[in-house]
Amino acid sequence: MTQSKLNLDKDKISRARELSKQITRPVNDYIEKHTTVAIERATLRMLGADGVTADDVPVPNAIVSALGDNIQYGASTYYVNALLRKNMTVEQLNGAIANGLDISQLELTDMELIRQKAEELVAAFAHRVKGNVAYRTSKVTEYKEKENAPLLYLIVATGNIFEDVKQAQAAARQGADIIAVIRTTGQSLLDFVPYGATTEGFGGTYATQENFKIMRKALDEVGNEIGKYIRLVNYCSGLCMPEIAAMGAIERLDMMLNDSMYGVLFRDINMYRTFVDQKFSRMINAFAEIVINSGEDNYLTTSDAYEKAYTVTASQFINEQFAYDSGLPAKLMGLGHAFEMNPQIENGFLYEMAQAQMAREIFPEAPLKYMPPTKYMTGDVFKGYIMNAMFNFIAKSTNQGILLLGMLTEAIHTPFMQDRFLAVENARYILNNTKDFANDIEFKKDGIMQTRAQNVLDETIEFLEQINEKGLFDSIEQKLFAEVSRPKHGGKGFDGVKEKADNYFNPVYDYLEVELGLKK
Amino acid sequence: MTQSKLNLDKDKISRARELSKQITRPVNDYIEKHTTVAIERATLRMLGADGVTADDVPVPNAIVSALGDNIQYGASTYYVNALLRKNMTVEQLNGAIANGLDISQLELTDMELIRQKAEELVAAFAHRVKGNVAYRTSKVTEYKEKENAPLLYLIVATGNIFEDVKQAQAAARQGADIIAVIRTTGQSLLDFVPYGATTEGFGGTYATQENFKIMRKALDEVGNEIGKYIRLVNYCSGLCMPEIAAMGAIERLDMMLNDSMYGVLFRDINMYRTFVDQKFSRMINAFAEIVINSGEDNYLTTSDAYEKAYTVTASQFINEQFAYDSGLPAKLMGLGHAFEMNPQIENGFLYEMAQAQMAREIFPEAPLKYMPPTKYMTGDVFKGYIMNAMFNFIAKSTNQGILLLGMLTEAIHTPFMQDRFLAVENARYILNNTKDFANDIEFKKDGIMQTRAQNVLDETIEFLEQINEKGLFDSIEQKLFAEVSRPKHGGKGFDGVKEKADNYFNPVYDYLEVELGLKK
Amino acid sequence: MNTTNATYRFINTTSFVMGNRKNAGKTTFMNWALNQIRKVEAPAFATIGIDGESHDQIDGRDKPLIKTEPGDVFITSYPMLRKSSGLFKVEKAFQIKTPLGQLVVAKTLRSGTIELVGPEYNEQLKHLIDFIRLELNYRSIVIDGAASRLTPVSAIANSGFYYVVNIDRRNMKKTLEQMQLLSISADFELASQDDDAFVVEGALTPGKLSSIPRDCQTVVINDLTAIFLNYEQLQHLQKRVTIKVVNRPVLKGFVAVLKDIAQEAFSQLYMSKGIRTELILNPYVHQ
Amino acid sequence: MDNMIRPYGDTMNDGAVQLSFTLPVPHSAKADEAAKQYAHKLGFEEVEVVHSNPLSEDFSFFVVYGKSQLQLDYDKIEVEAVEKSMDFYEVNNFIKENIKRKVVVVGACTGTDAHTVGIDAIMNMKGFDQHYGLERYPMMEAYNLGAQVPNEELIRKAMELNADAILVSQVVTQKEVHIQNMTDLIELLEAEGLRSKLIVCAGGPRISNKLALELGYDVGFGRGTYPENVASFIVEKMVERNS
Amino acid sequence: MDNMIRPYGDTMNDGAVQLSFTLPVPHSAKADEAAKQYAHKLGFEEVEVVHSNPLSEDFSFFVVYGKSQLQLDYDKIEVEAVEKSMDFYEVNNFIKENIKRKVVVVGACTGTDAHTVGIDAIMNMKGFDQHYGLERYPMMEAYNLGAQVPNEELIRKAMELNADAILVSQVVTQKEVHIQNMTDLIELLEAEGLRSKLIVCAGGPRISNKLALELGYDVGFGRGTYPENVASFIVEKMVERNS
Ligand code: B12
Ligand code: B12
Ligand SMILES: Cc1ncc(COP(=O)(O)O)c(C=O)c1O
Ligand SMILES: Cc1ncc(COP(=O)(O)O)c(C=O)c1O
Repeated sequence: MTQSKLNLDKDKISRARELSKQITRPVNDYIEKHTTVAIERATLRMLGADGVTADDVPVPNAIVSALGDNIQYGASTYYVNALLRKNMTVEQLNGAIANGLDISQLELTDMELIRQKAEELVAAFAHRVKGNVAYRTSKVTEYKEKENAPLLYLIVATGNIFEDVKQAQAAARQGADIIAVIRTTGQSLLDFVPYGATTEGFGGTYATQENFKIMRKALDEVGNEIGKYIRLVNYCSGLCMPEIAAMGAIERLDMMLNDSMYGVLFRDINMYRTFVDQKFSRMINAFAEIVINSGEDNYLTTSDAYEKAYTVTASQFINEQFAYDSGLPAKLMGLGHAFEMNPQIENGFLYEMAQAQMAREIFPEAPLKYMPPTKYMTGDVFKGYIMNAMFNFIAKSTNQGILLLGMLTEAIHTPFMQDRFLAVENARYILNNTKDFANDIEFKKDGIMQTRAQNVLDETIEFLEQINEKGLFDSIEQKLFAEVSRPKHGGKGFDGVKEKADNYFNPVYDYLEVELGLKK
Repeated sequence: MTQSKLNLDKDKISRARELSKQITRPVNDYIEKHTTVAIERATLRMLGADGVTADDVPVPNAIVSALGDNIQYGASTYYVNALLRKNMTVEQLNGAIANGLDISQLELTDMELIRQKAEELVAAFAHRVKGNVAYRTSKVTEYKEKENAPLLYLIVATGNIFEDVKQAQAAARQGADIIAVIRTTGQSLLDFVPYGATTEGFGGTYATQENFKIMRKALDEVGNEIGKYIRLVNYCSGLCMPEIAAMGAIERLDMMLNDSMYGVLFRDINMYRTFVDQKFSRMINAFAEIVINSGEDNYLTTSDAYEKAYTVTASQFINEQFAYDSGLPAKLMGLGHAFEMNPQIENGFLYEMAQAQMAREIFPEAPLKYMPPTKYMTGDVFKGYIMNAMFNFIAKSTNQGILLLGMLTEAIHTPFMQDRFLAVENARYILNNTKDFANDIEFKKDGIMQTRAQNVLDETIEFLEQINEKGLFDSIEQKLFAEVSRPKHGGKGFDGVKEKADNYFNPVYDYLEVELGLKK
Repeated sequence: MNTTNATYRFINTTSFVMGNRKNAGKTTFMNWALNQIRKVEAPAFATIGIDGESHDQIDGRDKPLIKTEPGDVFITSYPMLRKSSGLFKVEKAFQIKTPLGQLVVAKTLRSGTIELVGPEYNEQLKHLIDFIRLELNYRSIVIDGAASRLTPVSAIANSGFYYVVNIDRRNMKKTLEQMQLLSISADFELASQDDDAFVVEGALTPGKLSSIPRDCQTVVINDLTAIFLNYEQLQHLQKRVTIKVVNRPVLKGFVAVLKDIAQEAFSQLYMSKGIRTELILNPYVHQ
Repeated sequence: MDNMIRPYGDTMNDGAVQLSFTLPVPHSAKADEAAKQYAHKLGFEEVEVVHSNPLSEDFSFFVVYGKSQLQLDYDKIEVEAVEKSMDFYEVNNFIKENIKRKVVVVGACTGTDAHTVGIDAIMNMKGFDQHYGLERYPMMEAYNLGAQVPNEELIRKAMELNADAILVSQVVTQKEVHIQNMTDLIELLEAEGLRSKLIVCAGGPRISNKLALELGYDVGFGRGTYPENVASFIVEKMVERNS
Repeated sequence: MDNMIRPYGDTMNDGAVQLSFTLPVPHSAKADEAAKQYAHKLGFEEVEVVHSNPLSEDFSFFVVYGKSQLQLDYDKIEVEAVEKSMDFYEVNNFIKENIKRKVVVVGACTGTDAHTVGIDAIMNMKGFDQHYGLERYPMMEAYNLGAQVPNEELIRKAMELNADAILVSQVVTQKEVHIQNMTDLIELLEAEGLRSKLIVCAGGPRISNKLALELGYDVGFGRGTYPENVASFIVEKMVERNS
C-alpha cells in the first residue's frame, strides 16, 4: 500500500473504531444468548445432515421443525443422539429422516457419548474445510501472476445452473478472476435452502449445495486450463445465512456477500434474527477463509452518494467490528462501497476518488470491494461505458481489491454475454494503462479531495456517536440507515430466534470459537 | 496555470529555446530574401484583387502568371499602377482583368503615387481586419462563461458547404466551441484558391472565400442564438498558405492549421517554398489575431508516440520560434501534440499525461491544441470511446487549450452526426467531472511521470543539437523528422519561389512588419 | 376435428379464448373461430385486453390483425373505429372512458381491420355483452383473452372457454401441470345445499388454505377461476376435501400450439397424463 | 403527402446504422462473413463488419455498420397524446371540490420485487426530482407498503384502509415475471369482487400504458413519471366513475 | 443438416441485437415511436428504445435493443479459403529457383490519397508488426513512390524500371474516390497495352479481393495484410503466367 494521500487524523480513525466497539457490544450480548433455526440447521449440515423428504423439505428443516422449542438445547444433541441410538451412519440417518423418522422423539443417551460422537463429526467437517483452504492457497499461489489487480468480479444470472456454467466459463476465459452466481429473486426470504441442481430462477439461480458443487467444478476446470484460480462467490444473506456459509465452506466457495445489517435494511428480515445469524455465518466464513463482501453499496441505491457518504463509512466500521467479533481477520474483509454519485456533479470524480482512497487508508488490510455505477446508468450505453471507465480508473488508482465490473447495459437488462466481454475489455485497458498512477501522484494538501475525505470522516464520527447513544437496534428502527425504518420485532424470521438454554450444546460453535481464537 | 508538477530544469528549457533560435536563423535569412507566387497573390488579395476569369482562373493567379519573373519587384506595384493608370476602382479593375486585361504590360507610373495609393488600399484592409478582431474580442468576452475549457473542437467534412452548415450548426448546438471545415483531399496541392461556393469535395470541402463567408455567417447565427462565440477554423497549409491566411483575416476566421514544416513533410511541398510562405502567412494570422494550430500530431501517425515523443517537443520549439519570428505572440500559438500511444503500453496513461503536462509547462501561455487517438483506434467503437475518455481526462488534467474531439468511429468512416454528438457528450462529462483534478494533485518526485518528461526533454535537446549542427534544410533531407526524407529542391512549388529584387515592393508586408513590431 | 363440428361449436354460445401467456395464439384462434361462425351467421366479438394492432406495443412481436366483415358486431373504442379502414355504425356508446378512448359497440358496414379495446373490468364486460346478446340479439360471441387472465369467464353466465397453450420443450412440464389443473377444476361438481360445506368467498389462495377447518369434508368455491393454487397445492387439498363449485363455465378444449415438439409425441404425453379435455392441435396451422 | 424517413449517417437518407451483436459461432473469417450476411438479411447494404472478437470458444462478438434501404412514413406514426397533468395544488383543490374527502391510496412493489426507489419516488414525502410525493398531498392518505409485498397482502391492506386506489410497482421484468405478477393481482381482485371498487395503477421502468390496460389495469406509468401524473389520473377517474 | 443461427444475448437464439442510429426528425415521443417502428421494419421484435437524444432541431439519436427472429444457415456461409503464404525465406528461394532473377515491384498510394503508412508497411525495410517489407527481400527490387502519385506517373515509373508488378494503395474511400482511381489505372494500362505485362495488386483497409478482381486487378488485400502475403502472390502469379 502507498503512504497516506489524504492526511487523515489517526486519532479520529481510532475514535470511530472505539465507537464501533461500543455500538456492537450490546448487540453481541444479545447474540451470545440466542440461537436461531438457521444456526441449528447450519450446525446439522456441518455435522452431515443433508437430503430432502418426499415433500422436498430439506432434512435439516425437518429436524428443526420437529424439535420446535427444543432447539434451545441445540439440535446437534438430538441428531447425534439419533446416530448413536439407531447405530446408523450419517447417510443412513439422513435417509431415515427423509423417509419420516422423527428424531425429536428418541430418548437421549449419555451426554458424554453424544459429545464424543459430535467431536468426531466436527473433525470430519474441519478436515474437509481445511483441505479446501489448503487447496485454494496452493492454487492462488501457483497462479498468482496471472491475476488482475484489482480482481475482476463478474456476475452470471441465467436462472439455470447449466447455462450459468457456460456463461461463467466464457467470462473466465475473457479475463474474469471472480464469478458470482446471483441468487434468484426472493431466495433470501425462504427459510430453507432448496436441494439439488436447479434450472429455473428469476434474475438469478438458486443457491443449493449441488449448484455450488457444479459451478465449483466448472471453474476449477476452466481455471486449470487457463492457469488461474477462479474464485466463486455466492450470497450469504437472507434467512439462511449460516447454512449458506456452511455449504460454501464445504464446497470451497471463495467469497460470500455477507453483511451484518443488509438483510434488515434491504430485505426486511428481523434485526435480532439477522444479528444472531450473521455472527455464526461469519465464524464459518472465517474458518473456511472465505472473503466476505459487505453491502454498503446498497445504501447508495436509496440515498444520495454525495450527501450520505458518511453512512457508508460508518457501516464499514460497524461491519469491521462485527467481523472482528466473529473471529474474521481484516484480510478477509471485503468491505463494500460504490461509485454512485450523480455524473452531473462538478468534480464528482474527485469526490469519488476521495471516498475510495479514504476506505483504502482507513482499512489498509481489507481487500475492499468496489461496486460500479448503477443508479445513474441510463439507456445511453456509450455514456455508461465511459462512466465505467472512470470507475475502473478510480479502482486502480486507489488500490481496491475487488472490482465488480460495471455493465454498459446496467439500466436495461441483465447482462448479455457481449456486455460482460466489453466490461472486461474496459477494465483491462484501464488497469494496464494506469497501472502505477496511484503511486505516481500525491493529493494537494487541503485540496478538494483531502478536505472532502476529512469532512466525511467527521460526519461519520458524528453519526456513530448518534448511533451509540441510541443503540443500534433503536437506530435502525429510527431510520438512521438507508432512509428505511425497521421495527424491532417486525420483519421476517423473528419467530426463528430462540433463547439458548443453560445446557445448550453446539459442537461446531464450540470448535470454531477455539479455532478462531475467540475463546482460549 | 498551476505551479510546476514535473520539476523540469529551467536551464534545459532555455537551452532548447536557444537552439531553436539558432536553427531558424539561417532559414530566416533565406526567407528575408525571397518571395513566392503565393505571397504575391495573397498581397494582391489584401489590396482587393478577387474574382475569376472565364476559364475559372482566379484574378490573383492571372496577374501573377502574367507577371512571370517580374514578381521579383512585387506584384503590388503592377496592380496599384493599373488602378492609377486606368483610373478604375478595385472592382472595375478586377472585372477588367477577369475579362483579359494584362496589367503587366502597362507602363509604370511614379512610384511615389503607387506607394500612396497602396497605403490607402492597405488601410482599407487593415480597417476591415481590425474590425473583425474587435468584433471577435467583444463577443468572446460577452459569452466567456459559456465556453468549455478546453475549447471543444469539432470537424465537419461533407464536401458540400451547405451540408457543412447544417452539420456545423448541429455540432454547435450540441456544445462545440470550435468548428473546423476540413479541406477536400488534395486542395493543398493546388497552386490557386478556387472561387465561390462549392458543393463537391472528397473528405472535405474546398476552402474558398465564399465558403468562409457562408460558414462564418452560419456560425455567428447559431452562436448568437445559443449565446456563444463559435470559432471557425480552416487550413492554412499547402501551396497557398498566405492566400488562405489573407482570406481568413478578411472573413474573420478564428484559427488556422498552420505549421512551419507540415507541408514539406506530409504533403511533399518544397521546403524553400514552405518556409518562405509560412512566414508571411503567420504575419497575417498574427495581425488578424488568428490562433494557429501546428501539426506535431502528424509525426505520430508515422512514428511511434512513445519512442519519438522528443520529435514532437522539438517541433514545438521550432514552430514557436518561427512564430515569434513572424510577430505571432505566444497566446496565438496553438502548438500541437497528440494522444497516440499504443493503448497496450503498461502505464501508457502516465506517459501521455507526462507529455501533455510537459507541453503545458514549457509553453505556459500557448493555448495548446491536443489531438485525439487515431492510429490505434479500431472498429471496436466501445474501446475507442473509452480511449477518447482517457484522452479527454488528460486534456482537462493538464489544462490544454483546444481539444480536438476524438470520434469513436475514427477507424471506420468520416464522422456521422451521432458520432460528433457522442464525442461532445464524452468530453463534457469528463471535463465537468474532473474539473479541478489538475489543481488537486501533484506528481511524485522522480516518479514515472517526472522521469519520463525529463528524459523526453533531454532527448529533445539532443535532437535539436543534431538539427542545429546539420542545419534545418539538411536535417529534413536526411529524414530526421517523421521518418520521411524530402530533397531540398524536390517537392511541389519550388518554381514559385523568387529572389526579391532590391526594389521589391510589398505594401502589406511593410505595414505588417511595423504593426507586429518586427521593425521599428 | 371435422369441419362441421368445428363450425357448430361456436354457434349460439359465448366462447372465451383464454391462454397461458401473452402471445400464446389467442387472437389467431379467435379469427379462425369467427370465420367458422361466419359460415352460418354474423359473429359478435370483443377482447378483455387490447388486440389487433400490427405490432405488440410491449414486445413488438408481429401480432395477428383482426379483420371484420359486414354484419359483425364488436366492442372497441371510438379512436379505433377512426383508425380503421372499415366503415361502422355505432350501436351504442357507453360511459366507459379508457385511456384509449370511450368504449362503443359497433356494427361493421364495410370490411376492414380493426383494433379492439376491452372494458376496464369484468362487470363492464358483462354489461356490454348483455347489450349485444339481449338488445342486438347476437348469440354467437367470441371473446379474446389477455395474457393469462381467466376470471372474465365468470362474468358471462353459461359461457365456455378454450385455453390456448404455447408449448415448447422448456415449458412443457409446467404447461402440462397447468392443463391438468384446469382440467380437474373444470370437472368439479356443482354444489348442492350441503350443510357442512365450508364456503370460500372469493379467491381460493394458498393463504386461505389454513382457514379451512381441519374436519371439513367439502369446500365450495364460486367457480374454477377462483382457484389460485398450483397443481401441487390443489392435489394436496383434494386429498383432504372435496371441492365443489357454484358455477361451471365449460372448458371446451385446449388449443395447443407446438413449437419444437412433434404432434404425436405430445398427444401421447397428453393422454398419459389422463387429461380428458379435448385437445385441439394448431387448428389454423394444420387445416 | 408522404414523409418517408431513413436513418442519417452523414448524408440525408444514407440509411446508416450501427449494430453490435454476438453469434454462437467460433471466431473466424467464416464468422465474420456470417455476421455480414446476417446484416444483409436484416436489410442492410454496404455492410462492414468493422470489428470482431472471440467471446469464448463458441461465441463471437461483432460491431457492424450498414446502410438500410428501408424507409418509414413518419406521418403514419401515432403516439398517445400526453395528457397534461394537474399539479400538486390543482390536485388537492380538485379533490376538495369534487370528492370532498381524503382520497386513500395504497402502494407497493409486489411479488419478490425489492425495488422500492420507484414507488418511493411516487409516494414518499420527499418525492422525486423536486416533485412532492403523494404522502405530502393534504387531501390524500398515502400508504406505502414497501417492497416484496405479496398480492394478497396488498389487497388485504387496501381493504383494511378502505383504499380508493392501488399502486403497483414492477421493476424486475426478467422472464416476464411482471406480467405474471400483474395479471395475478387483477385476477385476485376480480375473484374477490373488488376490481370495480378500486382504481388500479401500475408503474415501472418497463411498464407502458398499453401493457397495463391489456392486463386489466386502469392505467400504466413508465420511466420518469412524477407523483402528480398518478394523482391526477386517480382523482379524475374517481370522479368519472362516480358520475 | 441445417445449422441455423441467430444472435445471442443471454439465451440461445434470443436474437438480441444492439443498434444505434439517427433519424431526421425532431426529438419527441413521436420520434421515439418512429425509431421503434423502424426497428420493427428491420425485423426486430421486443424492441426497446432505451435512449434517445436530440442532435439538433431536426435530428434525433437513438439507442435501441431488439430481438431478431431471422436466422441464418451457418453451413451455407462460404468464405474464400485463406491461402497459406510463403514466408520471407520461402519467397526468396522460390524466386531463385523458379524465376532466377530479381523481381521488380513498384508501389504507391495513388491519386490525392496521402496515406503512406499502409503501403510503407508492405514495402519499407522495416515492414510491419515484425514482418519485413519488400525492400528487404534480397530477390526483389522494391520501389516505393510514396503518396499522392498520379496514375500516369506510376505507370511511367513502372515502365522505366521494367516492373513485374504494380502495388496500389487506396485508403480514402469517401464518395467512392478509390473506385474511380483504381478503375482509372486499369483503363490506362489497358489503353497503353501494358495490362497483360504486369501483375497489378491493390490494397487498403477497405479493399477486398472481390472488389479488386471486379475492377480488373489481379488481387486485392485488406486490413492486416503482411508483406509476404503480397510477395507470395506476385511470384506465384508470375510463374503461373509464364507457364
Ligand atoms: C437500485 C437498484 C437495485 C437496488 C434496489 C434498492 C431499492 N431499495 O430499491 C438493489 C441493489 C437492492 C437491487 C437488487 C436487485 N436488482 Co436491481 N437495480 C437497481 C437499479 C440500479 C436502479 C433502479 C432505480 O432505483 N431506479 C430509479 C427509480 C426512480 O426509477 P424507476 O424504478 O423506473 O421508477 C420510476 C418509474 O418507473 C415510475 N414508477 C415505478 N414504479 C411505479 C409505480 C407506480 C404506481 C407508478 C405510477 C409509477 C412507478 O416512477 C418512478 C419515478 O419516475 C437498476 C438499474 C438502473 N440503473 O435502472 C437495477 C435493476 C432494476 N435491477 C435488476 C435486477 C435483476 C436486480 C436483482 C434481481 C439482482 C441484480 N442483477 O442486481 C436484485 C434483486 C432484487 C429483487 N428481489 O427484486 C435489473 C432488472 C432487469 C430486468 N429488467 O428484469 C436492473 C435493470 C439492473 C440490471 N441491468 O440487471 N437493485
Ligand atoms: C494516419 C492517418 C492519417 C495521416 C496519414 C499519414 C501518413 N503519412 O500516412 C494524416 C494525418 C496525414 C491523414 C490525413 C487525412 N486523413 Co487520414 N487517417 C489516418 C489513420 C488515423 C490511420 C491510417 C493508418 O496509418 N493505418 C495503419 C496502416 C498500417 O493500415 P492500412 O492503411 O489499413 O494498411 C494495411 C492494409 O490496409 C494493407 N494495405 C494498405 N495499402 C496496401 C497496398 C497494397 C498493395 C497491399 C498489398 C496492402 C495494402 O496493408 C497494410 C498493412 O497491413 C486513419 C484512421 C484509422 N485509425 O484507421 C485515418 C483515415 C484513413 N483518414 C481519413 C481521412 C478522411 C483523412 C483526410 C481526408 C482528412 C481527415 N478527415 O482527417 C486527410 C487527407 C489525407 C489525404 N489527402 O489523403 C479517413 C478515411 C475515411 C474514408 N474511409 O474515406 C480515416 C479512416 C479517418 C476517419 N475516420 O475519418 N490521415
Ligand atoms: C451484502 C449483500 N448481501 C446479499 C445480497 C443479495 O441479495 P439477496 O439477499 O436478495 O439474495 C446483496 C445484493 O446486492 C448484498 O449486497
Ligand atoms: C498542421 C496541419 N496543416 C494542414 C493540415 C491539413 O492538410 P492539407 O494540407 O492536406 O489540407 C493538417 C492536417 O492534419 C495539419 O495538421
